[in-house]
Amino acid sequence: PSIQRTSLNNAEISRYSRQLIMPQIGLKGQLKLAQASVLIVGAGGLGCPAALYLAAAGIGRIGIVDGDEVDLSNLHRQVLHTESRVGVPKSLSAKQSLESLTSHVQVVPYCIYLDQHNALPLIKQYDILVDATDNVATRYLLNDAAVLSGVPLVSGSALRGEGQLTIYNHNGGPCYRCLFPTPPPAETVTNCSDGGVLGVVPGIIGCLQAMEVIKLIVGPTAGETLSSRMLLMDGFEATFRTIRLRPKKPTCAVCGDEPSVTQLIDYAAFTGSNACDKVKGLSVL
Amino acid sequence: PSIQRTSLNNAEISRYSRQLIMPQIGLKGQLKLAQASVLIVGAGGLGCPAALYLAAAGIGRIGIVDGDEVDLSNLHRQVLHTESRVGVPKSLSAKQSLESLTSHVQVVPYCIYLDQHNALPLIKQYDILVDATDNVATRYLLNDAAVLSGVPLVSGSALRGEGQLTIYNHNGGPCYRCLFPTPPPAETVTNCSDGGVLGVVPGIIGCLQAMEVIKLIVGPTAGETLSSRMLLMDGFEATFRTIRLRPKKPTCAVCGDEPSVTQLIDYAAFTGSNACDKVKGLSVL
Amino acid sequence: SLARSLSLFVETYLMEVKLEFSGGAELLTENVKKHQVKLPEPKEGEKYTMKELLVWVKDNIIKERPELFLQGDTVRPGILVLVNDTDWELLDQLKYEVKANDTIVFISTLHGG
Amino acid sequence: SLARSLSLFVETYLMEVKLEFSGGAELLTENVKKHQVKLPEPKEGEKYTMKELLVWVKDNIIKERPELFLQGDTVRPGILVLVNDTDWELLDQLKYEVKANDTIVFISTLHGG
Ligand SMILES: [Zn+2]
Ligand SMILES: [Zn+2]
Repeated sequence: PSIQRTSLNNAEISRYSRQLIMPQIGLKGQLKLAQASVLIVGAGGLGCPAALYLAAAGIGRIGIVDGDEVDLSNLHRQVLHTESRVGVPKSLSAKQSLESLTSHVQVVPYCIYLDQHNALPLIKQYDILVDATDNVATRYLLNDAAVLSGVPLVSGSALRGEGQLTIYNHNGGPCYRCLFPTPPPAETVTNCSDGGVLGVVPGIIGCLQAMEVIKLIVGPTAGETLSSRMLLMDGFEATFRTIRLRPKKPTCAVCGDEPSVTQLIDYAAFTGSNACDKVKGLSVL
Repeated sequence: PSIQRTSLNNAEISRYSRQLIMPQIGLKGQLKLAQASVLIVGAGGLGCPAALYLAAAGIGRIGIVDGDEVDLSNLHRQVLHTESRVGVPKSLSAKQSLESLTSHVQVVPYCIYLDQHNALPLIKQYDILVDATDNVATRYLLNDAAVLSGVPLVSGSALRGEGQLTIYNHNGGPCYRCLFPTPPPAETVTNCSDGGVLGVVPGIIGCLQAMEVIKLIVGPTAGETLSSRMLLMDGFEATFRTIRLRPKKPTCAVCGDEPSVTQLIDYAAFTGSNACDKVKGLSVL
Repeated sequence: SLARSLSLFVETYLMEVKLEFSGGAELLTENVKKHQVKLPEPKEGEKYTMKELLVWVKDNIIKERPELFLQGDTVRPGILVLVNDTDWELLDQLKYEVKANDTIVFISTLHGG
Repeated sequence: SLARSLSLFVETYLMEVKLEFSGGAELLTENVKKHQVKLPEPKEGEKYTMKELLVWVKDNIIKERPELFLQGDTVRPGILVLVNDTDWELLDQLKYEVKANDTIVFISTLHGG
């Protein structure tokens, strides 16, 4: 664990009483949460609810990475931010909301965009990595960084009315590259600015990411994680489907037996896209 | 609709751009949201996320009913409240958080407990009723009030790692009494104080309640609601199951062809329990 | 005939079903949520319905307080019975004839929030 | 024999399968997510595998830009293929033999958040 603690104090026991009375969590599980550190990349539609519920649950330290600033058009889904904080860096805005909810959690804001130069030193300070980003390049970056750092990657995504969720690089399960060795053609990649997204859809997936993080930290008493499985949600139809995924592939370029990717690369070049998902005008209107 | 409006202004179009570019919502759907009113009963584990995402989505008026005050042990799941607002009525605390997120939504706090005397006049002012409560007595009360008022009831519940969600009294689907004509024996009823609950579990269900409310308001273009279906979630196992429910029963005591319940009754007496779910001591610890 | 062969084929496996308890109903089965069980085969010409199944479950699966599962010949108020993800009210309830590989779920309705 | 009867029985219905497109892949099928289709029956002694199915889907279901569905003889990068809720990599991929009532899903992976 990242944070050395041997017990919970009375204020914590009383505060978290409703969850630590469950056999799946217990005092032991709650202490594990207090000792854990989680890095959430993206303080947007997924990162806001994920950070909110992880802070509420009593995670010891939460890092929040986002180089962007709050915009009014974010507020339909990025619910940690406020109208009065438009223009403020998202990581700082998120920290402010989380700290008013709880003083038991250390929130560390990183007002940067992750790239191949800064990702590894940062990720190595955390136990678990949460992919709450919105573009292909960063998703490959986080995957490779998770594999190279040996941390599990809780990966969520959302578009229009649909969401997807899995855990990569954990417990013999696949990594992102095991599933998708080749990046998709750039023209098939739709972001939330172009395709739209109903705000509550990343809300649901972000909450589910928090749930998976908690299970990873607490361990087997808290049930089965989504490692080697993927959850698919169609919000407009109210249907969910859990699929069984391939295991880790021996031939995988990064997590395989003879990896060719042994350090981070240029992901914008690799994916033919970049990390910026800004609006290109509301051509649909 | 509750609120008469004929168009959205530019600020709204820009703010909600990411969701109104979707064919399922569109400008029409967004305008319907702006004209709608939703009454959320309970500003707790379910009501907080439901209210948050409904406000973010641009619902015209949100009423929040809760007679309780914020307690520190609420904050692991009731994420609209803050440490500095411990002791403040939950409905007021929720209003404060929602208003810092958005100035486009009218939030009406009701610092009361609903009962057979005050429920109907209040509910009649709203288009949709959200059951985000935590006890059997209030669930029967809300059901009967929804049927007598002719509004759909979006009903969520959560305990330990599990959640349930459906829509009652809508589109030929059943009401709560159609499914459960007789209240459960009081000894089989477990509340969150006694059974515990992982905070993010009502978080997920509350978000899904917001999703269903949006679909009810927007209408058929936004897909199938959970009317006549029930979603069951097991968070620890990461499994979801959607089940097909019976239709409205002709013999139902409240929504049937010859109803015996034609006005609200004493629900504490009917269910043998009451609306108060206070802690009875942490005997498990 | 084909119909006869198929019916023989089905009969052999008739009694293997999956039972699940959730929403708190698993507290009656020592917190075990999933049970793969082989039911006793019905006699020639007889049928195995939910009515028989409920009694079998009470006698073989429920570890304590059977009155919190069965009341009279049906489940107690607050328990929903599902057969293959369908409310048993759509399927004749107690008269539903249990088939091979059915998944039968008993959920206790939740009230917390 | 029983086995023969069963195999005949199965063959009659072999080609009825359910196709689903989601995660954006439905944009290639005019936004229709679910398709119940009857595939051409394979000739005596031949098998109908995913390889044949992909070509059939491209020719019969994909309305525009087939190159955003197929590249070479397999799906383009970024599409995940599932057979009955299982990643097709666990099932021989292109060599998987399509069976009656299979549900085959093509999901485009999402990147937004
Ligand atoms: Zn890999
Ligand atoms: Zn009814």
